[in-house]
Amino acid sequence: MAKDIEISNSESKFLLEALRQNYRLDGRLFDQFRDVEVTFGNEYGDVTVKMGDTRVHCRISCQISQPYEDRPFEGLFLISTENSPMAGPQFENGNNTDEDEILCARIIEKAVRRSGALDIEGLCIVAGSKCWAVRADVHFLNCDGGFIDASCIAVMAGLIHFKKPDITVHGEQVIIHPIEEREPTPLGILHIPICVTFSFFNPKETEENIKGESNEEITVIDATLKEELLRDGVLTVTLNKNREVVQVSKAGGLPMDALSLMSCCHKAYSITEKVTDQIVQAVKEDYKSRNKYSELLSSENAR
Amino acid sequence: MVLSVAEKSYLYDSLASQPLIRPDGRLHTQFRPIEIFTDFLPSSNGSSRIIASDGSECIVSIKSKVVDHTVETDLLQVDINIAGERDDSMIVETLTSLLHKVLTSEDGIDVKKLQLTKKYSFKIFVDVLIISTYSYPASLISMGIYCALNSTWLPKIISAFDDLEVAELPTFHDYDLVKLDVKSPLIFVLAIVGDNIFLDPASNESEVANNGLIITWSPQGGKVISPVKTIALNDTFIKGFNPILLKKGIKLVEENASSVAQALETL
Amino acid sequence: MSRLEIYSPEGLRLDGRRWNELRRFECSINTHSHASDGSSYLEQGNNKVITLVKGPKEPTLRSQMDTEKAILKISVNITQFSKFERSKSSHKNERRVLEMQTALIRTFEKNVMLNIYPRTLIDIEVHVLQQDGGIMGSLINGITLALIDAGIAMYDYISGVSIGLYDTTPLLDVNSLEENAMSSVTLGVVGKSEKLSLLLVEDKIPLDRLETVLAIGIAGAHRVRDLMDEELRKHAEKRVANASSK
Amino acid sequence: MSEVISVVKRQGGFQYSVDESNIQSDDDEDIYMSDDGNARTGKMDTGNNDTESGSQIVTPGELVTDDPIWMRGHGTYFLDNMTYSSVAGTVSRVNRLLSVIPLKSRYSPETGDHIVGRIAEVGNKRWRVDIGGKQHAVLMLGSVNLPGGILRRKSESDELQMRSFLKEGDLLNAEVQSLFQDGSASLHTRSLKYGKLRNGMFCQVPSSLIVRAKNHTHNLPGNITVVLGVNGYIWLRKTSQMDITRDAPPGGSTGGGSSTSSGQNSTNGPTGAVSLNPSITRLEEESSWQIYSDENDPSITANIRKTISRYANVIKALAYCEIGITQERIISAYEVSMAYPNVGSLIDRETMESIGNDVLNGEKMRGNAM
Amino acid sequence: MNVQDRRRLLGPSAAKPIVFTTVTSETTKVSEQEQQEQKQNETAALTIKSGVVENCNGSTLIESSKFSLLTSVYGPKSIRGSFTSQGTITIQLKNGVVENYQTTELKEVSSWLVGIFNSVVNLENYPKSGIDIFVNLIIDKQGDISKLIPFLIMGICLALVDGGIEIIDIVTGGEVNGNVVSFTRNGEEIVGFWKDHGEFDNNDDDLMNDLEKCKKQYLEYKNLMINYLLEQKKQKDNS
Repeated sequence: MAKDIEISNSESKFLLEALRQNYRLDGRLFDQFRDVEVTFGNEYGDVTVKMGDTRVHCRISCQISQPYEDRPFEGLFLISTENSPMAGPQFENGNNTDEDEILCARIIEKAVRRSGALDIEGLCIVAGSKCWAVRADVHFLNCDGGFIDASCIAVMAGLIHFKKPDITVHGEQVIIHPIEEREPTPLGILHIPICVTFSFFNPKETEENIKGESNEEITVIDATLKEELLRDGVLTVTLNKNREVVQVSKAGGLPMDALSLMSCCHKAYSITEKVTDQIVQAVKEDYKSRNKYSELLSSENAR
Repeated sequence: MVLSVAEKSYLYDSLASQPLIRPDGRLHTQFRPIEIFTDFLPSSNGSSRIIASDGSECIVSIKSKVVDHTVETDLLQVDINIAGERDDSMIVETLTSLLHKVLTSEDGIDVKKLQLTKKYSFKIFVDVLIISTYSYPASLISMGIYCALNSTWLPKIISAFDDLEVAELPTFHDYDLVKLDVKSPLIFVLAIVGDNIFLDPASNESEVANNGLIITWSPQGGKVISPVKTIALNDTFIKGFNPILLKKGIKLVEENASSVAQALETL
Repeated sequence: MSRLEIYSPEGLRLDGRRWNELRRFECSINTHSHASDGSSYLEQGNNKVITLVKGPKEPTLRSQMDTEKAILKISVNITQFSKFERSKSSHKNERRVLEMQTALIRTFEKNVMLNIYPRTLIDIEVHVLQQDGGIMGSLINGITLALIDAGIAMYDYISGVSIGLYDTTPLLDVNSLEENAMSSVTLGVVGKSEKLSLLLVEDKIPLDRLETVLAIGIAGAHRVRDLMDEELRKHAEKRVANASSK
Repeated sequence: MSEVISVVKRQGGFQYSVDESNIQSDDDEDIYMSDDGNARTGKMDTGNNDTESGSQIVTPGELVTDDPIWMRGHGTYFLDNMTYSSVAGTVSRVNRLLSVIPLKSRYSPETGDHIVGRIAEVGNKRWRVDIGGKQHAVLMLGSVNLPGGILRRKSESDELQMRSFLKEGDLLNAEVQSLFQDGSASLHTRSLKYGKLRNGMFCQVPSSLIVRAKNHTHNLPGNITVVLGVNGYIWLRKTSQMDITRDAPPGGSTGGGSSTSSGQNSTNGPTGAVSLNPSITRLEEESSWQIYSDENDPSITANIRKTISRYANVIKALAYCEIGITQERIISAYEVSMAYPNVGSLIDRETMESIGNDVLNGEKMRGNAM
Repeated sequence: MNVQDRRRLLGPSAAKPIVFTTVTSETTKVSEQEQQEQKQNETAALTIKSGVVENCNGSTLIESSKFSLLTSVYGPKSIRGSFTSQGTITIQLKNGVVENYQTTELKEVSSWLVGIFNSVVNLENYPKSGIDIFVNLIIDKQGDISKLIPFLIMGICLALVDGGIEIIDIVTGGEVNGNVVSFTRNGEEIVGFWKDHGEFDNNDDDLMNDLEKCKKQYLEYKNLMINYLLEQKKQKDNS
């Protein structure tokens, strides 16, 4: 991902040799996903996701807008992924044409937006003239690899957590009720896609990779920044709990045996299940903590 | 192309001598040979590919769309794409502007032939893709467009001509097509070296030209039409020229243009 | 809108193919010998692609120089007239196109022996004259052919093909009607191996069906490789005969 | 057909366009002498080294052999005992060296090559020269003769006025002195037959059509001299006094053909450079600023210019027909072309093809003169 | 390693010429030319002023009742990249408040103008340098670029003079019936010809007549420019 930060020869040799002997620098197993920590801010749809040293922040917001002419019954949904030098010295401000950044943005786009994770028809207010425009702004706060996976979790957690203000429609007139006045409504989430990224390393010569039968390429899940810098290939699989492949992206890189790629997909599924449950749980708990006084209130009233 | 000083002076002396000697021995009226084939893009209404002997190559696609000509007056649109050049580069925009003027010139394409009904017309989209070019490509492009339009077939209308009262779009025959019968103007590029003026300068000839002329010729009525303008073929040798050469150049085109058009017709 | 029958009960597709049949595949190399070091023209169904390889050559910019290996640059030009409906934009700098270029560069970076051409630039231009589905595969095939024509050393062929999944039936080498109607998978396969250099899935597909789709895709890609190989050999024989007669 | 323009309908659309009628099948005939017995002379003579393997065509990724005895050369890679091809081309086996020669590729320089190049960049104490290869070649300030005689020392002022010797765009002929690790070439012009080119015109053909020979400068009928750069860059010029000196005794090419080539080998240096043995006075004269002049000989007549154009066109015709280019063939094509009084008519495809055929037929009629 | 520092101070890359809304005061009214056989009073009340923009090397403002053109010249200044044996001219035309022309057309005109000035400016004296010219079409009531071109040339030419850039001759042009002709050497040589529309009569004499008329205009404008320059010189000498 980074062009400017380079890894010293001896360090890269060490890391690759360690991989050959089945060790990772942070002691994880090859197929171990880092622990995901999801925390919510004060407002709905304000999420910070932590995976190791990687931190991604996502903020969901909405406003009323006009739908596209050719799609009058659909609301708008936009994901913006923004890199800033805050995440690491390798990122430039305002330069979004870097190869990796484009791939990253496109994968999240395909995983969440194109796959219809958000019910955009439910965002329609008045067909053809008014609809909700939902925006997910992803900010990378600290980079230690796995941006795609973390961003996807952040966006999905944000969407699930987010609530938009309630509205009343009178013909063409729309009244927006501030969330202090009326209980806001959650967005319609149709499925929860989870991205899992695999990194490939070639421990041998290229000739072995192309012509050999051994399939000794090393596969590592959820690489850290250093591993990302040294990897020969990458695969991002997006799945949901319904055993649906939402998106797969192996845009070149080290050629890999089809069966190994299949086994990656299956590994990704078990991680998907786990992470999905974790997100849903985290949202539930956050709602609960927000409502802890309302329970008190209601119990008083009951008396 | 960067040439050495000695090369340039050799070329200049040859081209400025009386009579002129061109580096490939051509006459002053002689074009380099070209190869053309047409009608190879089934999803376009017309297409052509033209290859010059120096490897310059240009592909033209003609597409059409039914528009309300009372609203949209510009029935011809040209877009030029040169491999390796940005869309807003000088050469692309200059050529686009020139080609648009050539195609929409009063004596250029007969726009009446695009009319379907009292209300609707075909709008023609001319897309030019230049794969490679070594000398100023205007001439090659105009020949490409000429051949592409010559191979253009449009859907046959079956609804009535008078539709001012009718609210519907014109309807077309399911598979019958009609050949588009328009002839687009041809552009001629001429180079001036000393007191000589000649057609179709190659890249090395362009490098030493004192000036250049772009002359448009319409097959309709077979005459020179506007735009006509000077063109700087290089930025080192360029200088003023005797006004008589302008007249000479126009005459040269008047005398030779019809045989170029004929040659393109024989395909 | 009348629903087209993508796959008839008799097992025929819209264009009359069976599920495991490729589209018409025609290619030729050395089509633009003046303008490039290697070139190809490919027709895969109604996809028509011109590829030009320029280089290995001296880079024009210092930033395009690597002392260890050649720099590979690929630019994809999807012409405005390439689809049935003419598109309004010229597609340059569109994210989708940039993504394609990146994926292609990363595919060929691992296959071309860049290390034997240090300090040079290999500049590839692809022009899509017409597209009718599965364009990524056609781009891969076109580039493979043009690179071979340029005499640039590479480990093996890479052949590309797209496979759709209609209900439970995989359909090999989808055209645009099929591509729009169902999910599809694009593969870039190395030589006659089962190794995938490129694997792209952009729409939902059941996890448990993926393996069959890959299997039929790999078989299709091998067939594409053979077709390319056939053409190359034909061309090579012609040239060798031509040369030795003189 | 129109006098003004020749328009041809492209046959076969996008197909590779070599007219099959050119192919005159006689596989055994090979007019090239591979004087060094090495595969590096390019594709033209692969059949020469090993008739058995000469026509074996391989494509990338294909197994060439599983015999570990072979040393792996260019165009191959290996895993364990298996040797695979990395290009599409013909297999060449020379002694123990196995390599695959691609059907076409850019010019790759070799020590001793006589090339024609164009200055691309003036750098620090060196020029970078475009020689049509994968990389620019380097010409060091120390590898050229400077005005003021061979024994002159280079000074700092020379470094500052490099552009007054050779500048961007200038053409020169030179010899490849050595190769760098990465395959790029270092040139030198320290011989009177090398240096800046004047009095003529440049043309270019694929480098595979030029066969490495002992001599690459030939005097042609009509008072013209041609410099056939091994890299496919060609310079045609009016024959100078020096060219005449060089060619007496007449230089033949080693490429065979009918011309006599006797009594020449003795004057050849190890790199193929012809030693001229010029008098000291000549040397001084030639080493003056004159050698970097941009002025052409003022006495180039219209006839000379026409002849140069004719030669340029017949060379292009030979290249169009993919015929290897040698002195004999240029002369024979030139003679054939005399049937067309108008030099400009030689650029038509049909004419080029007919010239190519006539040249080949003429060779056949004369029989194998070698 | 090459240790020489070849960088120069180039000024902000995005520097733009200042646009004046009105320049009413202190304009030097150069000539109220005798309006003898002038059908249209085009040259009438043509005002020229040089040195109007401070932060460029040369500038002119040319105004009449129909248009107002501001030309500024930056350079010669060092260019980046490889060596060039002569200077490189770029010209950019900009629409004023009313966007009369398409950008493609403006680019076509500018590349045509570059051709003219390549033949007029003594470029050999400016190796590895760039001369950047910006023309702002502040006001243009005609909407026909052909009618404007002679004054574009005039403006650029005077701005180059103002910037102290060497030119081999005063260049300007005339426009008759859509034929725009730019001359040098007292009308003996054409350096630019432009005709976008209008009839192109087969009758040669018409073209030659128009050329003659353009030449007349050219000579007139040229005199105007020379007079202005002399006047300016005089003023400078006085102060």
